Amino acid sequence: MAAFMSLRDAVAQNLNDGDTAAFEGFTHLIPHAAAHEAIRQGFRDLTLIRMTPDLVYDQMIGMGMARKLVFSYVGNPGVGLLRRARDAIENGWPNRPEVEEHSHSGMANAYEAGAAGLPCAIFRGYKGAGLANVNPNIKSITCPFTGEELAAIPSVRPDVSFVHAQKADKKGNVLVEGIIGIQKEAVLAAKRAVVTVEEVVDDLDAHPNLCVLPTWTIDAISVVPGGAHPSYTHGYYMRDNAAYLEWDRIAADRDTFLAWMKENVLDVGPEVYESRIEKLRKVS
Amino acid sequence: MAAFMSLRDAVAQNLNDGDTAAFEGFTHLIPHAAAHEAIRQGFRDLTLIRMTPDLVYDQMIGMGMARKLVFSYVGNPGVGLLRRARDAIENGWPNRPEVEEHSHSGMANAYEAGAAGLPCAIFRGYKGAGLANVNPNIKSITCPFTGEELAAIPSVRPDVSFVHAQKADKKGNVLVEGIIGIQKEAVLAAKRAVVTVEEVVDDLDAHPNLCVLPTWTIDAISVVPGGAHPSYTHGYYMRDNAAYLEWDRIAADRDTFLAWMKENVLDVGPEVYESRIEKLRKVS
Amino acid sequence: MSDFTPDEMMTIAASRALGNSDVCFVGIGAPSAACNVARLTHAPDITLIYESGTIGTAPNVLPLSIGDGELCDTAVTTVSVPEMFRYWLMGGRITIGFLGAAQLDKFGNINTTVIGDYHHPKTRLPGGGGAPEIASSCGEIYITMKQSLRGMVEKIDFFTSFGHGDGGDHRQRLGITTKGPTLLITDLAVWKPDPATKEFTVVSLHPGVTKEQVQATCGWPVKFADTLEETPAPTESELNTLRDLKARTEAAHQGPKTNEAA
Amino acid sequence: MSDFTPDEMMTIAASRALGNSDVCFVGIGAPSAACNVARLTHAPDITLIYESGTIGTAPNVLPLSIGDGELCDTAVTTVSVPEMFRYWLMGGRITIGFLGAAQLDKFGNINTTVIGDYHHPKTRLPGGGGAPEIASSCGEIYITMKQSLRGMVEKIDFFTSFGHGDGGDHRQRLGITTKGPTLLITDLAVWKPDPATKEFTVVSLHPGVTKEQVQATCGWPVKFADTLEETPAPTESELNTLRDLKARTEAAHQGPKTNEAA
Repeated sequence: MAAFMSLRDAVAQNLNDGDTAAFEGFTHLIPHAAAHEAIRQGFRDLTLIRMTPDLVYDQMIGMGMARKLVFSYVGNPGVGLLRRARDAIENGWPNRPEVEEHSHSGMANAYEAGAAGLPCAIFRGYKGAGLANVNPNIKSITCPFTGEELAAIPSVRPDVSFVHAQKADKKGNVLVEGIIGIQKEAVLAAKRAVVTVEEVVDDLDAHPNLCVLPTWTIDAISVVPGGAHPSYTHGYYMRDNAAYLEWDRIAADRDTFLAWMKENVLDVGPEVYESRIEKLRKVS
Repeated sequence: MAAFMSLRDAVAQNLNDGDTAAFEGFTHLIPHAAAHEAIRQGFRDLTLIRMTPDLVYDQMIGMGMARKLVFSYVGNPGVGLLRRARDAIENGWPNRPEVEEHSHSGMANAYEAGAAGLPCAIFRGYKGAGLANVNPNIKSITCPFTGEELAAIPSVRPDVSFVHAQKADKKGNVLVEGIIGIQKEAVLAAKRAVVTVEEVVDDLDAHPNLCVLPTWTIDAISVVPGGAHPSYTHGYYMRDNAAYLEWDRIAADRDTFLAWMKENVLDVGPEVYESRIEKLRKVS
Repeated sequence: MSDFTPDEMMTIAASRALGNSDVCFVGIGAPSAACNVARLTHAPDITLIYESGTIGTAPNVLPLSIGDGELCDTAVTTVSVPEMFRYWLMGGRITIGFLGAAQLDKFGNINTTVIGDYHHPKTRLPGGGGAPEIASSCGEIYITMKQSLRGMVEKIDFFTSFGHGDGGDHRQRLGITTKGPTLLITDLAVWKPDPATKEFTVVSLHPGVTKEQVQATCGWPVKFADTLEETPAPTESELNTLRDLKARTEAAHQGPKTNEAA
Repeated sequence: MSDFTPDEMMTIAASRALGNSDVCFVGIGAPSAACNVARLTHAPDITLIYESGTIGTAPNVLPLSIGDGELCDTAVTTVSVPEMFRYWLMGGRITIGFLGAAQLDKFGNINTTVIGDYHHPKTRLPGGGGAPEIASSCGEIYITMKQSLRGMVEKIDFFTSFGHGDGGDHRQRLGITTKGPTLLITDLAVWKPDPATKEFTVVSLHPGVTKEQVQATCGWPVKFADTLEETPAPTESELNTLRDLKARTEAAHQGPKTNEAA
């Protein structure tokens, strides 16, 4: 059963130095508040898994928390490059994380296989692609019926996954809606799962076929209104596209980055997100 | 784009003697009307794929349409054996269809792999199970990362799939809700897809994460109210459990069966289903 | 309370083996009744999953099939069948799988596929359905069946689902990491596998049942535990809950009369 | 109508290559604009799919990311990312995949991964995202990019996605059954692969563009078709549609001012 607790406790109890951790959300529902709490608690040597590392991992990488990155797109979607990730990979600042790179199809299949308890994902992929030459975790198997060669990669099985979602009911069942991405797979593939939600309601009152994570699949739930900002929560507030554009400037310079992190992450707490989304709330 | 047409035309244009055909619906939404139309049109030499053959395939088998059966549970759910299927397999009446038997997990994975365009499904299954010894289509592959042996079976790729669903919009987008089973996979795995629906509406007005089959994944749509009877359509009418219990008596005897088929299938048309569900409609 | 049938005792004994934190993969028949009696008595928070994709369901009447609408109406969520078998069963999320059997041997191996030769069966049974992977993927397996010489046999005709194979560490040797059958509840007794040999051993006789009755309806020489318990008789509350459930179910399954045979 | 930019010409030329029955896997940037211009002009029934899982979407403004809420709000259905890549992309449901490139060679091979050595990159680019399987699973691939000597190179630094490899039947030899790049639309010209060698060949110059300009901004010796067409200039309707879309988009992306930097 999921336990409701403060974000500070949820992160402290479920993340450890050296863990393999996924903070997931495919553009939508990125768990920024949880990642910032992890930054404040100063974890080190993490293997960070995320399809699209974008801002949240740029920040964690820039703060020196990453020993290894597993990803399929290390960019600021629609804006350009991730400057802290680049600085780490190209120049080793503040350290040089190991890189395991896949395609989106590879990562999606690897999460799916992880949720299914399988050791590997099998799919048609990487044909003629250079990643197969530089990533030793891209292998192949032969279909025993047709002889076709299919790609095989290890499944993703994080020690802990963090996701953001719309809401939980009082028992801790969680509803995810809109662009559901790989929220369900990230939770089910992980040994431990932490969910931040916008609110707690008496009853989810959700259509039976929506994406609901039963309470017994989750370890901890923290209520953090605005906890996805500058990503968004469908039905609650819009994506802060301006912040994504602005990040490009902040991350371009190490000192500017560090100053920004101190002011906006290290010196604040989970209560700030609600104020950040005030102007982004949907008028309904 | 899906074309709206009569059930007679939809079946005539999409099913052929010798085809591999799936009439799917996992207890819910079984396309009885479509199967009965296929019976009336007298197709032969079909390879019939269905996880749970139950009444609809018992009838097709008893009418001598099946050259081969691919399934994972050949029973009348909650009632017992399928007497026409038994008579065919045990006594060759009216013919002795070839049998390819899987587990539910195998069939579900095989449909999933078919929808994904893969030649085979890979999963953890059949460990110690006798089916692996009698079904040459159950093979294995070795995970290239852990060395674990995993089951491999061919994906399901029917020539044509028939499913029943709640409703279509005027463009032919189809909504499936409730126990969605493998309706989506059956349609996406098939070369051609025919859908019967309870009704056509202007706008599905469905939550974005519900199971919707876009019009361009479907070949033909026929409006057949009650078309799942004695199975059910969630939100429209209940399962006719009494009919499932009654079938056990009808199917027990060859002559009773044939007389019942003449009276209730051969001599009627798709318009009868609506009257059969009159007493089963939900009071809302 | 002494006025109960062996069948009722079986279902109630099975229900007692279930707890609030269990996640059960439920089959039809006695398992479904046992799971729902548990839910309606001592384990209100138990999670019941039917292979039709309904997770956390709480039906008011027992479903006739594993896909009745009632299961979806009352579920926490309803997923596709591929997802059910991939994420929930194969993903290792189920603590207890409930299986019945047409034939059972003393090591908990089950046949529901054929009587006779597979390719030329004397009786073609429905087959495994979910059973082969339920048997290997669930944390542990509970089996319920009525005792009979035809059902409890020295050698089953077909291995629909694997229990402990030839006994001992046979599961581990096949690379199966789950516990397999840990409990057999019949209409006469409660059985548990011997820790070493894995042969089912009677640990408790239902009220009024003798060792001789158990042996007379079992096709292998029965082993009894040194200290044999008596299964507590159904309480009034358990029995009322089960009977009410069955009465509601029977009424519902007759359904409204339709104007066609089927 | 002569008052248009090369960038506008590129987007509009790309939009014309799309039809009502196409199912397009849309990337961000020029492809997204082209697909939506097609939808708003001659191909109202085109199906646009973004890799975030939104199928049949019809955004009023162009998304900044592939996962903006607008895409979901207007979609026929929104599926999970694993389903998107398994059933819809790998399942062969997409007729046209749109790709951009940081580096492109004459056989339509694309690099968006690194400049320099992969393990010690001079510039670490975002990487492939969906591109490796878009390139192999979609029926055909359209590429859009602005011409430059840095971008259109003799030899790309990394094969993010496979086009025609070394040309000829290289795709077939790798067991890839789809057509690969069949169209390249730049800010200066329309290119199609030679039927035999698969080398991209200029088939149409945009209005006012010379062969010399095309060659001056391309790092390989350019082949021109024997009969070279002139790309029809954007119509007023096309141009207005594109400009309105961009204006709506720009306004939306600035967003309401928030009281925090990010």
